[in-house]
Amino acid sequence: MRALIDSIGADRIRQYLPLATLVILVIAVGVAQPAFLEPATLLQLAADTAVLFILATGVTFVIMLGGIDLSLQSMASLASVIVALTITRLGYGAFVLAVAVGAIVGLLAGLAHVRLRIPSFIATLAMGGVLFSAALVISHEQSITLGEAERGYQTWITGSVAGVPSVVIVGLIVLVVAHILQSRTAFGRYSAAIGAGEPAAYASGVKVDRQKVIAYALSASFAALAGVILAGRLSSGSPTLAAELLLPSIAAVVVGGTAITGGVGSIWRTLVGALIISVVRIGMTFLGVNIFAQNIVFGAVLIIAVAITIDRSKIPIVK
Amino acid sequence: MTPSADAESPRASASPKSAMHRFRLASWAPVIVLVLLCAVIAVINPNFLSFGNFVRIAQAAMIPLVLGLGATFIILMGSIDLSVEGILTLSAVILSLLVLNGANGNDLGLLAIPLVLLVGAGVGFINGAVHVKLKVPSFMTTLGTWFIGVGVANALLGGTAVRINDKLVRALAISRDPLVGLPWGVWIAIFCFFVALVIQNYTRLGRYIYALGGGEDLAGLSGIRASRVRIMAFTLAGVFYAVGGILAAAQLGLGNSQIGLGRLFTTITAVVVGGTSLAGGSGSVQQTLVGVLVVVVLSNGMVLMGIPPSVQIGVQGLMIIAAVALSMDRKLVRIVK
Amino acid sequence: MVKDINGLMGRRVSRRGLLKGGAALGAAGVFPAIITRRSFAADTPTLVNSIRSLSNPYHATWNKGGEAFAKSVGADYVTLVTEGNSEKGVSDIRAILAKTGGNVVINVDPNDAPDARPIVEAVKEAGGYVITQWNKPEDLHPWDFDPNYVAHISFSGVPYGKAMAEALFKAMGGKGGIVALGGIQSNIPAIERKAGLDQALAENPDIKLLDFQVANWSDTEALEKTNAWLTQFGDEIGGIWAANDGMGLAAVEALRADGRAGQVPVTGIDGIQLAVEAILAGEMAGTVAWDPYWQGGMGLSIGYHAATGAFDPAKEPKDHREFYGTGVIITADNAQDYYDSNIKAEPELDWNDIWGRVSGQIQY
Amino acid sequence: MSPAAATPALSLAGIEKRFPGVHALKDVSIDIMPGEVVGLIGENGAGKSTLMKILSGVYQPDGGEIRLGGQPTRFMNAADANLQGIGMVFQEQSLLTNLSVGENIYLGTEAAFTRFGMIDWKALNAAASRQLEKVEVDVDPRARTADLDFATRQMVELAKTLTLEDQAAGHLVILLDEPTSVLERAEIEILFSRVRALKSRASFIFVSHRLDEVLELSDRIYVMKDGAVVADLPAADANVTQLHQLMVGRSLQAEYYREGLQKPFQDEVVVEAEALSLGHDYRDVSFSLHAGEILGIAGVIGSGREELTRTLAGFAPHDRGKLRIGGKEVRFRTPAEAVDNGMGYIPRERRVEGLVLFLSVAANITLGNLRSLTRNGLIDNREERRLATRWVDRLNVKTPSIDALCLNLSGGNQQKVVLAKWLNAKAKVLILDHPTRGLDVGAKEEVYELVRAVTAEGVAVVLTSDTLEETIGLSHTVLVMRDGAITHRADARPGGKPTQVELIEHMV
Repeated sequence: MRALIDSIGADRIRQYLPLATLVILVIAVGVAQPAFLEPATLLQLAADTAVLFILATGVTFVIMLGGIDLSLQSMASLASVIVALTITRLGYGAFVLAVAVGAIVGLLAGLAHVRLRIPSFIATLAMGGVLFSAALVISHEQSITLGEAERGYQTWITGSVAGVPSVVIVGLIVLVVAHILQSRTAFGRYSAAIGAGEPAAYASGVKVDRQKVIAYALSASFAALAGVILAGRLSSGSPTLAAELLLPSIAAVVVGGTAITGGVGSIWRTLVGALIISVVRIGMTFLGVNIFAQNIVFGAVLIIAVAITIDRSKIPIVK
Repeated sequence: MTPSADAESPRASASPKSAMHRFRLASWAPVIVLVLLCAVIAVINPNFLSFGNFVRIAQAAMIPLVLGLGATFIILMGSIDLSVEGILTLSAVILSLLVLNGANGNDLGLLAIPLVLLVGAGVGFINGAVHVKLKVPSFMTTLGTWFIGVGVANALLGGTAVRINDKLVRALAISRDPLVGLPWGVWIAIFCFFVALVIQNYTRLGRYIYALGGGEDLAGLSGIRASRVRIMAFTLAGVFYAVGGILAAAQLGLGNSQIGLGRLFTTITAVVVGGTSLAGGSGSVQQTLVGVLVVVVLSNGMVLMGIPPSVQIGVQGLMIIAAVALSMDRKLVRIVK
Repeated sequence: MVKDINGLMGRRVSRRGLLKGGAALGAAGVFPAIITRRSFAADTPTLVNSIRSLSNPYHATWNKGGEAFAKSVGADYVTLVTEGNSEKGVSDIRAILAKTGGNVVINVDPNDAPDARPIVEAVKEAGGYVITQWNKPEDLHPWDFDPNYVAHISFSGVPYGKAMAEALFKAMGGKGGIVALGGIQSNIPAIERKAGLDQALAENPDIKLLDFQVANWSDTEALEKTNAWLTQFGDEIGGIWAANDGMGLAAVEALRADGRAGQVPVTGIDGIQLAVEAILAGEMAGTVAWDPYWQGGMGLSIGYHAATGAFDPAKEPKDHREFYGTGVIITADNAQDYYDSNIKAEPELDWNDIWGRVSGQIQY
Repeated sequence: MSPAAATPALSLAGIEKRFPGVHALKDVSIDIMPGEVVGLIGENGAGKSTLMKILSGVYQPDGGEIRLGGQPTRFMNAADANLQGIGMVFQEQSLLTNLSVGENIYLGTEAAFTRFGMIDWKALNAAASRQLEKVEVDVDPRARTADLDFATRQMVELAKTLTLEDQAAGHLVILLDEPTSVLERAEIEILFSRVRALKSRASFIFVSHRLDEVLELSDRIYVMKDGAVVADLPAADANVTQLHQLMVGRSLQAEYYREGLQKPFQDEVVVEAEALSLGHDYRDVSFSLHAGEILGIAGVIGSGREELTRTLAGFAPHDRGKLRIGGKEVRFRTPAEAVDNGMGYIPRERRVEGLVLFLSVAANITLGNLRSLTRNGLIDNREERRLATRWVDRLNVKTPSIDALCLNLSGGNQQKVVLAKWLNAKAKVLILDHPTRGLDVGAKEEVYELVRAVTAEGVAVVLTSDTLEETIGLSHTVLVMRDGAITHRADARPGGKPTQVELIEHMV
């Protein structure tokens, strides 16, 4: 019994390990390069993390119930193309359209996964290929630059409010919405239950398939939103706009301490994870880490960060 | 869907006498998919069935096969290995720097090969040791070593590509055996396949890998040291990836740090298309061979069938969904993740 | 201590030394010098090259040119890589702007055209100087961001893609079938080079394009596509046109495995060392050298001259603000010369001859 | 057999074990003679499992001595204990279902069949066949374990343990840890006869909650309570009441199932089955279940009762006939549909299907009907905590807090959480699938009381149980099934309970 109470006490501390890791990293970089700690730099860092965070948030929903979504960067790129192609005609509607396409795509991927019983790893990898092809075809294989007029629709992404970049505010809104979804709604609870023990959730009357499909739809919608924001930040759409964002997004989720096997995790952990990734990357630039060593340092830091942040008490077997 | 506990199945189909083996009809489904695929492509472009194309498919399949063999062992344990590209790249680069090459004065010849295999084993060992000792999920451990492997390869090269001038190493990809007419590299891959088959079927390591995939806690009760098995499996996989690196370097005739690009997802896709379960415990290297052939034939066939480049990757995605959906034995799988 | 580390890293230029160290697996000795802290003197601007990655010879040479120029003026030099990730590229540049307080000259090969706008805007805001190369949106012009956006340099893919096609056709004897390998479909150079190929094909009706496939600038994909073609078309293939050298060299390897290397001409573009060597060996028919050494050094030099007041960008004509550089067409005829003067020896460039290779204003 | 006559095969003398804050074993001394079956009983927490773990080398004792054949020894780890002749047959099956029978039998000890690093499968399978002969099971060693039924698996497990004969120097001592908990009566008979036959080869320590079985199989019985041995008595002299008294320290209720407390059920029909059928599993099953009624279903393996239970819980939809809940015709394709219709399933695989072990007690309790806790799309956390606390109090769940993971609760308390989940979901029908499996006597009684209490409130119950006594004792009505059909319907109201013999007649 006492051991039990001890473990709960330790649990409290363990919860804050990801945050502590982040703070230590920020301070470490700041000590070496004080410019890093200036508010403007930190705000910029936050702004630059927004897209990564939104992508990671989407995939958190899927990882929570034990799946994975490998289609997110193709979805984000496709969303940017959709925005670029339709913004002249639809105005703000283009953003809605892109996110709606995301929801439908996620729905289809989720259905392929649960109905055909294809592992999510393969279903979403394949879906990513389909989306990439779709983006290539509709964009006629080029990147589409947005003109002055179209950029007017994107001040909610590119502007700033009282010195705070708008994209940071968008990121915070996503944080609040996703956090509520994950921690306060039946959907979030069911996801955790499915991730931690699918048979028991199923036997308890949880509509497992439906929850999964919702999670994939959410993931793709968030990816589409990230693509919309990317289109705003880069004022264009391109089938490769979100290239190389897939693995950092998943890494952000795991570095935050969410279990890749599902059941344990939260959106704020993902936020911390995304920030850790950003701080390491940008911190290396600040510290002037040799360019040839950057990948090596990054890989090592990923492993060390996960070793610190992961909550092993809730994971039966580490695989 | 019935994610019922295992408890139900034995009651329903209790027939102790029926000598059911691990290889059941369902595992033949990928073979049927492969045959169908070949038939369709051959109808559209009869060149597909030429001996020349057979050789080219074998050539295209040799590296994915070797990589898939290594990955199969990891996936059988229920883990995942993302360091395929990292180890392959590092091995290819080190090989190119050790044999006669255009950048330095080394000329170790075939002696370089055992050294490179050792490097693969070393990185694989690090994967396993970090994963087991620090209890970091294999997904993250190997993601980290992926970055590190490519990073070290890049640092060794300083951004260049190094041409391999060693005749013997190049011969792996270029020269062919006098009998069948297959490049030696293909024979190496076939040899690796049989080595993997023996490890899988006739060694304790092979057995324990299945046991860990079937239930790590239960395997522990039988006195199996899970951590040792895991470390050995990752080391073994590292050796296979190193072989892949040697073949890749021989094929392209150079070592550069982009040589591994895009190979990871092909490898895992091939393993899964073959029918090995990502949850661990079921599957085999034979199935991986079939999976590799499905993936290779598919991409070869798309060019032969004249599918426009921009939709190829999408068609490939849909075909893979179809292949996996067809070959999935839904009754055997309780939970799909 | 810091000086020592800098010294150690500074010697990185001697790549061959490093390769030897690497070959002996003694690279571990190099890694302790992971962090290179520099003083960032207040007056001289920091010079920054932002490129895709250091894992390809093209950009590695680019980086060497940058280092050489930085050394010639005694400025601090930083390399940033995007690793193909646009977000990372842009945020790294923002980080360096924050770190240096804007006293910086950035010579950037944007990962994709769209990245240029946020980069230029960020540099303008911070008061630094930026030169873009290859990729930028058509409606983004240096003169709209005076004086910070100094210039945009590109190489028109169309004439060079066409020139390579013509070199290929010539090597084939003017008729036959060819296959072509393209780069990432949405990349402007890929599109332009393909357009050049198409023009050449239109002018040479005896040449038939058997198939065009996208190999995404990847060696491996190019090898696989070429293999499939060898099945599909067999002897019909009289030549292979590739949108860059890496893919071209992979095609050569596919031919070699088929026993046909040297018999089927192959062209590439970029002018990397291995391609030039392949031309010397008779396995490739041509390539175009952009001279990345010049791109990496001269881009910085133009920016440096603007930043230090040697000229006022706002007063320069438009063909100095948005111009095509000059590529060198290399075929069997001049390959040896090029090899001797540019590859065997470190090229000698006059970094002050900033407009020396302007070959006209960019036309959209 | 006289315990004093020979040297004990295994003896424990004055074993002590302490954990932080707990004195788990106090001066425990136990002797096992060669060829003897020793029963070991005690409530959960009495120290049985700690003792077993010391015997199998998982824990090291803090004091005392272990003697094997009279020689002091230590078990460094499980493998070491194995080598010295201590084998273990586990309660939760320890065979890997994805491996073959032969592979399982020699898992971890393939070295004996390995030449130059290669396993000789022919030799291994031949040896496995010999092991299987020892336990008289006719199974191909190449058969996949997943294809075997539980009883056969248990025999395979025994065969696996007997391989120690070839490796261990001395006499074998086999620990049987709740080996019968997943077996049917007929299977248990087979197991017991095998154990008796094997007495010439080994001694056994038999741990079980089922006192009648312990009495049946053991030669001698040790009773543990609060970490100490409180009694050591020959089985022939003992009876269930006496053992129970020794275990819990108070007398067993005169009537184990407290028939007197059973209340008559109401007139309202809640579930009505009409010629319900599912493939070859069961056919033409008809019954009516009333509010407050407990309907026991008895039958052997293959009788179809398990499948019928799964149909009611939503796992295996029926293909013919009619099922009506509260007058409305239904066909459950998923458990979710069953739950929506007021069914609540308490599965036998408590840790797999009953609870999400890695979620908190509170989250598990509310998992069945989060919808009612949701206001404007958000879970009302305060209400959730209030409800969870109420159920924890009402069902007397022993947990440090409602935020503790279910993983850390004892079996009985876990079962209470499962019950709380369905009570909270206001289930009208509870399907109890072996509800007391693996629970000790005290926990069982608590479960019985709870079941009585909910039926008194009008909840209807369908019960399939491990033992006939439990079925008879709890039920108002008992259905007997054989070969997929109902063969007998017995009224089991208090005062008029059928006898076991009467039911068995219709079962076989």
